[in-house]
Amino acid sequence: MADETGGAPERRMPLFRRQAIEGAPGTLRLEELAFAAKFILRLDPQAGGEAFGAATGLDLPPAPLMSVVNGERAVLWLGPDEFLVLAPEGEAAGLADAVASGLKDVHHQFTEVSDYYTCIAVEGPKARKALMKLTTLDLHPRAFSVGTVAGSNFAQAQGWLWLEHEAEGAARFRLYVRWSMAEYLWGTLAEAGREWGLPEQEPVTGEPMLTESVTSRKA
Amino acid sequence: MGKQPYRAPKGGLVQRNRVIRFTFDGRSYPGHPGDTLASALLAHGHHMVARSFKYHRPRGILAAGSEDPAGLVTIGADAKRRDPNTRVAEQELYDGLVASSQNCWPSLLTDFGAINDAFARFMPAGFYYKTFKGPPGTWTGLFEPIIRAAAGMGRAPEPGDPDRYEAINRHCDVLVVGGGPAGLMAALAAGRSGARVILVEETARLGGSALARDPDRLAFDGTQPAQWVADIEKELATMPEVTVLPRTCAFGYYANNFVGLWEKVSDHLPEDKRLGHLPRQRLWRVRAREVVLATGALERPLVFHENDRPGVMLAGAVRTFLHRYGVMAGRRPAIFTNNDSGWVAAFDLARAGAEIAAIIDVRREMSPQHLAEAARLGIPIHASSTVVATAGYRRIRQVEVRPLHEDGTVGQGGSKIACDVLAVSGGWAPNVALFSQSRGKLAWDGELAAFRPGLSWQRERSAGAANGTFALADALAEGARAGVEAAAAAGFASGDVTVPEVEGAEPGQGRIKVMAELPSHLPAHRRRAWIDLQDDVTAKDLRLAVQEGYSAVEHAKRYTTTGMGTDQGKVVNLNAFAFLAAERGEDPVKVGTTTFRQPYKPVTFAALAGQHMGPHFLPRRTTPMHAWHRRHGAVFEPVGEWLRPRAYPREEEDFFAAVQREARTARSACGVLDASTLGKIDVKGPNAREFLNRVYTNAWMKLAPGMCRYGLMLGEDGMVMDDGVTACLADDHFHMTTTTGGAARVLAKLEDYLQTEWPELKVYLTSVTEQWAVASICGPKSPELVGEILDDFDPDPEKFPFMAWREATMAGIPVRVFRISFTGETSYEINIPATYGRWMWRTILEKGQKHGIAPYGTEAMHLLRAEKGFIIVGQDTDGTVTPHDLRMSWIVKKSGDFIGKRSLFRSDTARTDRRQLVGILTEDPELVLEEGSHIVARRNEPAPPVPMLGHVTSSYYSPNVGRSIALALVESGGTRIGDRLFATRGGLPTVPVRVTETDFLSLKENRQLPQAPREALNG
Amino acid sequence: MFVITCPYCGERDLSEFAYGGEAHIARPEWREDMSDAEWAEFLFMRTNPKGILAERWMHAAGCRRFFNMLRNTATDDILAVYRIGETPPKVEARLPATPSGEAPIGSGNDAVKIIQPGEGA
Amino acid sequence: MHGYNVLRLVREGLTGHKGWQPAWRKAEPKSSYDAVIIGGGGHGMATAYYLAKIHGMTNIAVIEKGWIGGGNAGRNTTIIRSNYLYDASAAIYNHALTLWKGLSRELNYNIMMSHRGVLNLAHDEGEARQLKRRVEANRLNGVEAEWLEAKEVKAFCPPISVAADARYPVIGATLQRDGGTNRHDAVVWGYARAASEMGVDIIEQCEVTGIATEKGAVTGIETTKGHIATPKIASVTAGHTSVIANMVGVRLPIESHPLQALVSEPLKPVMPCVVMSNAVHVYMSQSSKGELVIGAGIDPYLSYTQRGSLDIIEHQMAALIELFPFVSRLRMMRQWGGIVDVCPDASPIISATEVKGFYVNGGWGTGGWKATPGSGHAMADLLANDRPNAIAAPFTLERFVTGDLVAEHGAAAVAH
Ligand SMILES: Cc1cc2nc3c(=O)[nH]c(=O)nc-3n(C[C@H](O)[C@H](O)[C@H](O)COP(=O)(O)OP(=O)(O)OC[C@H]3O[C@@H](n4cnc5c(N)ncnc54)[C@H](O)[C@@H]3O)c2cc1C
Ligand SMILES: NC(=O)c1ccc[n+]([C@@H]2O[C@H](COP(=O)([O-])OP(=O)(O)OC[C@H]3O[C@@H](n4cnc5c(N)ncnc54)[C@H](O)[C@@H]3O)[C@@H](O)[C@H]2O)c1
Ligand SMILES: Cc1cc2nc3c(=O)[nH]c(=O)nc-3n(C[C@H](O)[C@H](O)[C@H](O)COP(=O)(O)O)c2cc1C
Ligand SMILES: [Zn+2]
Repeated sequence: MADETGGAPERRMPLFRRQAIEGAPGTLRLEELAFAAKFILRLDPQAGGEAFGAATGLDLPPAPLMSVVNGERAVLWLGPDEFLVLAPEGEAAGLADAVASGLKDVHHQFTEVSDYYTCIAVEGPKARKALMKLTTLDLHPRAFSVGTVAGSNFAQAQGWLWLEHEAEGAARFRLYVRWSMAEYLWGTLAEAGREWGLPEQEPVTGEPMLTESVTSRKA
Repeated sequence: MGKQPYRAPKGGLVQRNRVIRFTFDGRSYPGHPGDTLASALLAHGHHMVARSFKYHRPRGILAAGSEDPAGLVTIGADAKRRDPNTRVAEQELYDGLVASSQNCWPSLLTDFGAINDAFARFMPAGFYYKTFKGPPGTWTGLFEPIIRAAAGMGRAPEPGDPDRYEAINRHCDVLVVGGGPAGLMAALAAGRSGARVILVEETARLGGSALARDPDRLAFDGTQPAQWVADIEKELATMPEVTVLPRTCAFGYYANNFVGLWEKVSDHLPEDKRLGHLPRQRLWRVRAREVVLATGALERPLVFHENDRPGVMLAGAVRTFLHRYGVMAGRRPAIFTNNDSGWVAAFDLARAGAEIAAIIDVRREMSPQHLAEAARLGIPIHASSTVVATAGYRRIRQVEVRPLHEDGTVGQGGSKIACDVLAVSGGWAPNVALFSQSRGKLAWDGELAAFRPGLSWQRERSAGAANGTFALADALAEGARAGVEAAAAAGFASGDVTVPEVEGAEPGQGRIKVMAELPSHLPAHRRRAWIDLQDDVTAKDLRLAVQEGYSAVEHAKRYTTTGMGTDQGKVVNLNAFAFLAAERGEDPVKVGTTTFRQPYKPVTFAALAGQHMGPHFLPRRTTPMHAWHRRHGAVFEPVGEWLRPRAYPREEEDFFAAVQREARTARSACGVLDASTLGKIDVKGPNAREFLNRVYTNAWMKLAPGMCRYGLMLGEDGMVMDDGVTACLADDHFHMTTTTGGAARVLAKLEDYLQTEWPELKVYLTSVTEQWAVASICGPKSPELVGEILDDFDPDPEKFPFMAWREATMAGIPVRVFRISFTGETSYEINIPATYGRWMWRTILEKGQKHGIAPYGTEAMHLLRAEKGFIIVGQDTDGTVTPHDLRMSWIVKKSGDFIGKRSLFRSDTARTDRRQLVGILTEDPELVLEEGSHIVARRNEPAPPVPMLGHVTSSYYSPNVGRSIALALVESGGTRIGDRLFATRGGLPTVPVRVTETDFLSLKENRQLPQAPREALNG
Repeated sequence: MFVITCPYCGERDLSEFAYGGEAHIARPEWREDMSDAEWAEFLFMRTNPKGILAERWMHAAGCRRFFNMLRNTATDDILAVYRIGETPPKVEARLPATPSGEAPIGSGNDAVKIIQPGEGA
Repeated sequence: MHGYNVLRLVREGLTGHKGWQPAWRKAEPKSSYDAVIIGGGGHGMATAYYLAKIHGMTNIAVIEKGWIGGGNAGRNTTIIRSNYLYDASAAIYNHALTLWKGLSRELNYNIMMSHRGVLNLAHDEGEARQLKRRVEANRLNGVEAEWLEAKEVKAFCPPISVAADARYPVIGATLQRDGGTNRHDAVVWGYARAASEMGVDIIEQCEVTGIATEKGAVTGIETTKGHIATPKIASVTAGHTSVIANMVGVRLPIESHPLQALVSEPLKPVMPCVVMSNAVHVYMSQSSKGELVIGAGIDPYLSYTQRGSLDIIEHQMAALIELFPFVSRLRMMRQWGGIVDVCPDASPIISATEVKGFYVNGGWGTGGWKATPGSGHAMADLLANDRPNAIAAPFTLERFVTGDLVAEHGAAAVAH
């Protein structure tokens, strides 16, 4: 029995301590986009793309490195049989049920990763340049246009980068990264933005460690 | 010291109207913005700035750029910002710059190390190989410290570098290296095509050699060089796809057109002006479709007796100092040359007001125009002559010139000519370092007597002087063409560029007469003709190398150390190769070159590390409960990329006491562990069971939904690689767990098998490690607690048996609860979506308070599992341990294949006398063995080698068993249960131990354990 | 650092990939009578050619697919990429002229340093 | 042998150094030899030297495709130690260490054997456990080794950072005091000089292009300088071991990887010893000339190009700065690569093969320099007597079939 004194469940994203930060006007902004429904879909698009569409109303991206947006839902290509399905918070259960029943007869896997990943929005005219300090992807507009998705390393963290939107030279990227790497990546991105005036971020560091080996002191 | 006695009355690109100050060896001097430290020192007549490596000879400034081998100083007032071995010719002057000489004691002028020079004849190349060979230990104990103290150059800085660094990635269509005339044209041409272009120039401004020309005697389409450059720069600035990077050196040309650039962002700024938001230096990691190398040419010195004095400078450098920096290297220069370029330097100097002491040319025939001009300027000419000696200590003051005969001997007579600088030119050589780094093959050009780019390997082309095209008009045209072609090759139709008309072009170096070492009246062994000025390698040393058989170019380099200094022989190597060729009587192509390696010039370590330092060095992966752990005094340990709490010592409690308390609480009341870091993989598909069957050693066909099973995973070599519990979620759906450190490896391996070995299996894998925050609650009070925190949940261990799992909710939040245990205690692992992890953890601790709950860390976890005899992969195994060795044969199925199965049948792996995992109890229950202790058969260790039976893998004081316990891998361990063996203790007397089974808790229950006295528990 | 063309994602930097070793070494099916030597051949023995090597890579930071690649280990030229299960394409390579492919004036890469007489420029 | 000593140096100094002779004869191949050693690196030279000196076989040749010492011998970071885990390894590496100690004198060539001590750092408990196990095994095997706590590490090597909040704090280290470094080129030249003096032909710029066999036994080699008959061939070719073995169809468990190293600009003494760290993947020492000599792990892919990728160096620099903060402003002066022959168990192969008369010494991977004298000693014995001696026996090819590996991954460390 849940105890009255326990307090209501609170949900926290990995970067909940971090406020959105901004550099000089018209340069760069970072923000954690909290709480969205996220799923990894493993599916052979040939075999199950239609069924998936019927169940969710979502098309699979027609080609590698592409995304499909449908209202507030989106599907991002991660691999030939792997997709990231995004939806607003609260739609997770419904989506899961729809997929489970709609793809009953198709070999697939639909795994909730809403909490596995968080999303850092990297936006502004300097977004491409800031990200280029972290990744070897070619983010030039000629090579990375709106809608493109790519998995890569961002500094030492693997992540998925999606160029969601761009207007008047200001790009809005979403960078999906696993929970445990979020603080590291936030700090690295903020450091990359120092050039444009992003405030210095107190790094998560300094965990006390034992500096002697335990095994010898046990004896 | 207000005056700058050697500042030319006019000219130069320095801001003459602004004076900034710097100090050298404690004395303050004025200079101007736009100066390098070299030009500022020369403006004061300071030639001697350094000491050489071996003989501590006075060293001046030979070249005007980063190729200078000689003028090295230490920069920085603050020991934390000290930059040793900085080239004065490369360092830009800033207000407040502090420079000091190095490799000398007590001072630059009075250097005790110079005694070496007196003994130089006993210290030829490789002398140290022939002596200092006392009995073992004498090198380390006696000679080495002396040699080492004498060697080296500058002193390293103190830790605490206050500067920031960063790395940037860039892709471009055309990378142009070198901002001289050729590079500028290439960048312009490529830029106009709309291609993405990066133009890098190592020095502070674009223009290259055009800035080393008399601006009144050179014009591009009628404009002066600096203006022409500025115009181009302006146009480039209007092109959105063009990036111009001054102060940026292309230092490394790697595979697939990956080029490393090193930008000095703020090294030229006064320390208080270094902008906090910008890094000190940047590494640009450029991936270029096409590269244009327009790195110019480098002038080489001449090799003659006593050619190493301060004041002996390259003629081109003298010109650069004059026109670019407005500094007269000397008032009475002598010129010594083997080609025409020395002459034009003389003319420039003469026109600027110097009194030319002489032009000494080794050639017989010279350009009539030059002769006429010399006559007009009243310059004395010594044709077919050579310098045979020089004089001067801090600075050259005289050269001795003798006639040079056709047969290569020198005549008698000759003259001593007073001078205050000797400008030498041995001819120009294309700067092919980057080309060669790219794997391009060099071609020998007999006319230039130098190598030039031959066969390209990568998508690159050379242009201008770098390509051996020395005539300015040709260099411009070639640069433009290279830009157009490179853009076209990258898919961009050319913009059109018209090559400017050049007025005042120079004829170039003319016919060059190369002599590896200039003749002298002195016998060879008395001559001291320097080849490598930094490392003190003379022609004599190279000759000795050949004489002793170290004649291969690579042997000669290593034997004499020629070209191994900080300049990597940029301007001196060619002389070394030519000398070897002459000595060996072979063609230069046969002799070859040493390898051009990265970097083109030394690059700071920190720039290479970029921003990956300090807090950004490596990720610290943390769980949703991390902040709680920190607030509650956890001590952490790195586990792979993760940081995990090791224990939570309370005030007045040391680490060991904390671990004992935590472990005791976990068995007597209730403990909770943050197990979120365990790897978790969602496995789904019709063939999921078959897949598990193949990847684990045990059978999975019958595991029912709602139940879990432990599995061991092997490598194909049969050795234990990972373990973990897998839960059956549905008939075709499993939740697999792996070790924290093994998660990534296991997933990659499983994908490998699915994608490449067993594509027929319909199974999908998705990592869910961080989807779930996991609290592992154990202890007698755990059922009660779990019942309280979960909604309508019956935790009764009877009804919710061991190795089952259930879905449940916690305050309405769906969770998965696993009845699995790594401690042997009643346990519940609650998995909750990670965003609730923090809340769950706090709730558990809050609600657990009345049950006496304590969080426990990894150390107590290790201890608890050891009490039960459970293994930790990586601690009790080391990549050489099979399941049978762990005496876990029960987990190896008999039928069917699985990863690693065949290896278990190899003759060695199938042995029954392998090391096997057993329990070890010291006869003294208070004594805790060290992990890593060895097990031996006899009490007394014989002389080494001592036969070893095994080693202790895990060892603890167990508060719950009430004594020390240990696990060990022991030869034939399984057959030794009950035996008495001995454990070593690092040289202390061995201690007797008993071999036991591994489950110490059961042993205790069955009263098979000697107990420790009570008070030990409080220790 | 190579640029590797992932058959799914296109050109990417080497740092995104994990190396998978020599390709086309099929795991033998379990057989009671398989000899230790036969198993050792699968486990350990490698051709390790100086020349064209068929090797496996995984696009670890990207699509996580394994694929095969032909590379000339004497030069690091990447010659082809192809998917798992496909047969290696025919390729041309700048192969070493002798087993080591290295000119006598040096070792290692020295062979590529200078155009020797008789060698076309 | 023309002695090398101070007196002679002085005498030659006074007379213009005209008396020095070539250190080794530039031999041209004879038509046949009793044995041929392929590979003029450290191990090949040592093999030749001990064959001549101990086994009296002087009608032998070392065939080197380039210049002697131009392979890994000329590009390694010269870390010498013998603190390996298993008895078999301890035996060979310690044997080598013993030989190193007297080698300058024995060869009459100063190889600058500097016993400055080697620290292997532990950054977490797992590493500490492994290292302590190794120290104890070393002690029992008569190998000099000790465990230092972090404070003692700092005292022994003051420039190191032992900050408690480092990403990978130093929690201790093993120290082998008689480990250290030496002058790699001098070793090759010293062996060459001594071997040549005893009649061994050292044939440079001669590449072995084929191996002739008859009825499963070798009869000679094909080279760029012609055919040479011989009944015994030792391949001691490090990175090229597979290339040679492929000539006779001998399959080996070896893969050739790039391994890089780099040096800083020369500095006055700052590093008192050798420091190696597995977890952060870097190691450093300072040479007699003053450069910091720095290495890291192998590039992950196979390659014979003797060059690697920049990102290895970037990671290595970040790690180095973490460990030695004072180096951040120093500069990399030169980087290079070698080709290392890696075995699955990180232990070497010293073995006869199924082809009679064809012997292999290889698979030393990233750490064979330290074994050079021991390896040559054992290899010479194998060649002379056609059976492995006690030291070589555990390192035959047989172990890959039986599974009796000498798994030294832990002890082989980052790169050695
Ligand atoms: C960067 C780097 C750092 C290292 N650091 C260390 C260290 O600190 N400590 C340590 O113990 N070990 C270290 N090693 C490993 C060590 O260098 C090698 O294990 C060891 O030197 C190999 O033996 P060798 O000297 O005989 O090899 P090599 O010197 O490579 O000798 C092999 C010779 O065979 C020749 N050859 C090849 N093919 C043919 C042919 N067909 N015909 C004729 N000749 C041929 C080659 O030209 C070469 O000269 C390092 C290696 C590298 C690359
Ligand atoms: N007197 C002679 O015989 C002689 C000889 C050689 C060159 N030249 C002159 O050289 C000119 C040719 O112009 P050019 O453009 O080919 O050469 P340049 O020397 O004018 O320009 C080369 C530029 O490349 C830069 N550079 C070199 N290496 C670099 C690197 N790694 N990274 C970044 N920048 C680097 C240099 O700082 C320099 O500015 C002509 O004017 C010609 O007269 C004359
Ligand atoms: C221990 C050691 C120290 C070295 N020190 C220097 C040095 O001081 N200067 C230098 O230029 N190269 C130095 N090198 C590198 C060599 O110049 C060379 O790069 C290396 O032997 C590989 O040869 P390669 O570059 O010709 O392929 C050193 C190499 C080693 C192994
Ligand atoms: Zn991909």
